[in-house]
Amino acid sequence: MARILMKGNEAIAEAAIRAGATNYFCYPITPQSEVAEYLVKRMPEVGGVFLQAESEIAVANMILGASCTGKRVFTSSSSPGISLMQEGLSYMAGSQLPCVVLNIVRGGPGLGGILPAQSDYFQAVKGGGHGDYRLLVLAPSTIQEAVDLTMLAFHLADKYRNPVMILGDGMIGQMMEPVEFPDSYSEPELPPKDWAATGASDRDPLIIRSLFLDPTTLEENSIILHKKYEQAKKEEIRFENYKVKPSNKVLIVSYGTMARICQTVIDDLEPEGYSVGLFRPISLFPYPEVALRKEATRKNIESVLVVEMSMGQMVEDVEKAVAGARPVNFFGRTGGIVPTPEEVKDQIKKLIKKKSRRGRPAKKRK
Amino acid sequence: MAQYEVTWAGFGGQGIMVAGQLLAYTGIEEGKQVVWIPSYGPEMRGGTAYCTVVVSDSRIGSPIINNPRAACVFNRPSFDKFGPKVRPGGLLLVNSSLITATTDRTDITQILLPANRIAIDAGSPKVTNIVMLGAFVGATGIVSYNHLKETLKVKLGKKKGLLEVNLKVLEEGYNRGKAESKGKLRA
Amino acid sequence: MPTIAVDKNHCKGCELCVKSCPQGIISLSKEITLRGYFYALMHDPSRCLGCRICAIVCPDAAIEVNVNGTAYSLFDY
Amino acid sequence: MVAETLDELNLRERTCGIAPVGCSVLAYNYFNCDFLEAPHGRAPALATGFKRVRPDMIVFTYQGDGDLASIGMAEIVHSANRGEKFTTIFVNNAIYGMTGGQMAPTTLEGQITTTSPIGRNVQQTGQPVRVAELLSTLNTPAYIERVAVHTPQNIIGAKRAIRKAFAYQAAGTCFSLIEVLSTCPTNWGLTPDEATAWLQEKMTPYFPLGCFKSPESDEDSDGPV
Repeated sequence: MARILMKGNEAIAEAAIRAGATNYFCYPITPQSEVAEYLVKRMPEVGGVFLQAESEIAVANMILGASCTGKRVFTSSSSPGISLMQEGLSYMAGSQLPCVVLNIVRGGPGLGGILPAQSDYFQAVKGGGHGDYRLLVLAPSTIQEAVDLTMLAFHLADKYRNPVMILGDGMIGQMMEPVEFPDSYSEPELPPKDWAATGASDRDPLIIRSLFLDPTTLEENSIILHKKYEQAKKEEIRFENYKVKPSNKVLIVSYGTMARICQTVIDDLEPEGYSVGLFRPISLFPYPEVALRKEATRKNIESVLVVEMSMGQMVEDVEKAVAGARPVNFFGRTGGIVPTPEEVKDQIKKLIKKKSRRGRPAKKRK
Repeated sequence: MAQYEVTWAGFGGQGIMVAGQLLAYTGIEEGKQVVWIPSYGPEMRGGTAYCTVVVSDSRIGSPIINNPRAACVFNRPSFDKFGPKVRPGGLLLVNSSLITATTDRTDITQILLPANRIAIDAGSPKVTNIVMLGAFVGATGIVSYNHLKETLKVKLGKKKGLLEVNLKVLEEGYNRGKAESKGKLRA
Repeated sequence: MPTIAVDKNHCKGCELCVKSCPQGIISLSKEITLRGYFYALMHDPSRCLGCRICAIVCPDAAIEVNVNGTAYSLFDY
Repeated sequence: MVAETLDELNLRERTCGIAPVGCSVLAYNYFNCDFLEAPHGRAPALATGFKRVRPDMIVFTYQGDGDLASIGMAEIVHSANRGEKFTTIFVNNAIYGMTGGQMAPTTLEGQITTTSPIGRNVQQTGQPVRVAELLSTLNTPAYIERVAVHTPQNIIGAKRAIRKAFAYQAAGTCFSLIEVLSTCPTNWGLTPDEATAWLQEKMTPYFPLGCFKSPESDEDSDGPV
């Protein structure tokens, strides 16, 4: 299929349909309303369900209900709306139900702003709602990747029977880039959905629930969930290296839109004689800890720089991965302000200067 | 040409976004990488609306461009905002129908184009953006004129009458842009 | 003689005053403001009745009506 | 208009407005009194909390139709039913304005919005919600009136209603709500003049103007004052 120019929000919506998610529930919020506006036209063409609910709380519970049928369900929102959905997401994780949620992150806390941010990292990666559960979180950095990851997300949701979140930001949602959809969509085979409520005609009635009053049963349920997350940590690690090589003095760690800005930084610094690499986590949960530690502890790496559109959230996971082997620095802007390549360049130059000053006496000792 | 960035800016309703999109579509037709980013937000109606288009032969890194190689400004607030941001050696294309000011920068090329006037004379004030688009491509040659014409036919071809006006002003803009730049901005 | 003053920074040229003026003496300016609007303008001040309907319908409270030395920026019925 | 009323009744300095999300979110830029910002739909809950703690203050919420009739339906119904002593100005323009013109609960049958591109289908989305009627079925609220702001006469009527609501609140009467039918030319895709006509022709037949409940007309309605 030819490359077509699409807005991120619309491309993700189309990808959901291609992945067979023909059940969509929503509530309007900037900057992701285009998803709903696209799907309201597209769903009738594929015989799907489109419903605008009265609130995000209702949306989350509508997808909970719809997911119980065993069909693929999808919703999209932005930060304040996602906060309202946490109840439903916790219930879905507890009841082992799949769904895909798109979060086009905007600045927070509270009503915040509507410009791009990455300040929902903790909420997405560490839980968000109550209880012992995780979301699988994927963070695209281009529209094409957003399309690919959206389609993957539906597979992972079914594979793990767990909610999956696509963590984008306002830039991913609003930007237009050429995308290519595969002519036909195929994915690895999944086990039959024998857990779906389809009517107890030829089997015993089943109950889809997250209430386990007996503590032993509840613990068992949590252990089942935990095992799934451990499995995901083995099988679903995704990341990308950009210009990572032995000569690197600084390793940047960044995801989503921010990682692209860091790519430009690295390209610009190369002719000036600075060797910098980029490690870009694509799966934020499970986090590519082992791979990151390997790259960050290469012989020449003097320090690690985490760049985020937040006051510093993912940096905690990087610190955990690097575990003190290298100094971890942080640079971030927030509130909808996106760090410019120039700002990041300055940070790197400062780091390298500081390091070489400290490094000189060490050399003499040799 | 490695990478070229151009910001389109003006009032909401001047067709800024469309002009940028047409350029992006044409870039795709030529097999290039493109990014189109709008300004979005609670911009007041009548305030500045702008979008940036990046056209490149290779993978595009940062979609955020602070200092573009060119700016096409349709009104005074845009002129004030983006005029100083154009990278040295770049192009500032000014809609002189609405902007009486000129830049005192000597490190960039400035082209003054009475786009509204040309559009009204051609029969529709709504095609101001196409005049500017034609002139931009004429001056820079980022995409080929023929491909741009094809894009217009595909994207704006539904209204036959308007398409003719569009093609007419596109050509006029293109020729003026080409003549004014004297070929020195060719990428 | 009554007069009206339009706050150019608040007027967004919606024409509601133009349509509602019983004397039909308000029209839009030929030039645009910095914000890109044609603003409301009284073109025949001699016929203004000082009825203040323009100020009442103005959604942006941008019109002040001056009748016999008393300025009504809003209305008080 | 609300601001004028507060000035006229000399209430400004002890007033606190509450704006939730929607077209009204930036309302505080237009007022000269204290303002709180509520999460989407929750303004009546904030107002309840505030007024219960400071009964001497004048409290009003300024809410749009997506906010009040959709996500905040529970809050408004329960606040009204408890007879909370604040005033709600409910602006009904039959659409979500802030997010770019999506269908609202008050969107009319057949009306085109970005999430009902072929017109609202009442088979699938239900009939538009009539908030003034709905709340006036409750026994508690004191004063409920629907007004419009599309003609000079109506604007004057609206002003009168708003003034009454604040006067009642100042006198200690319980919950009051003024539903204001308003235009949204941008998202309706009409000129301001056409929008005025549309409001008259389409909205007023479905959303009849008038007073649904007032302390004078209904002695029983005054709830736990």
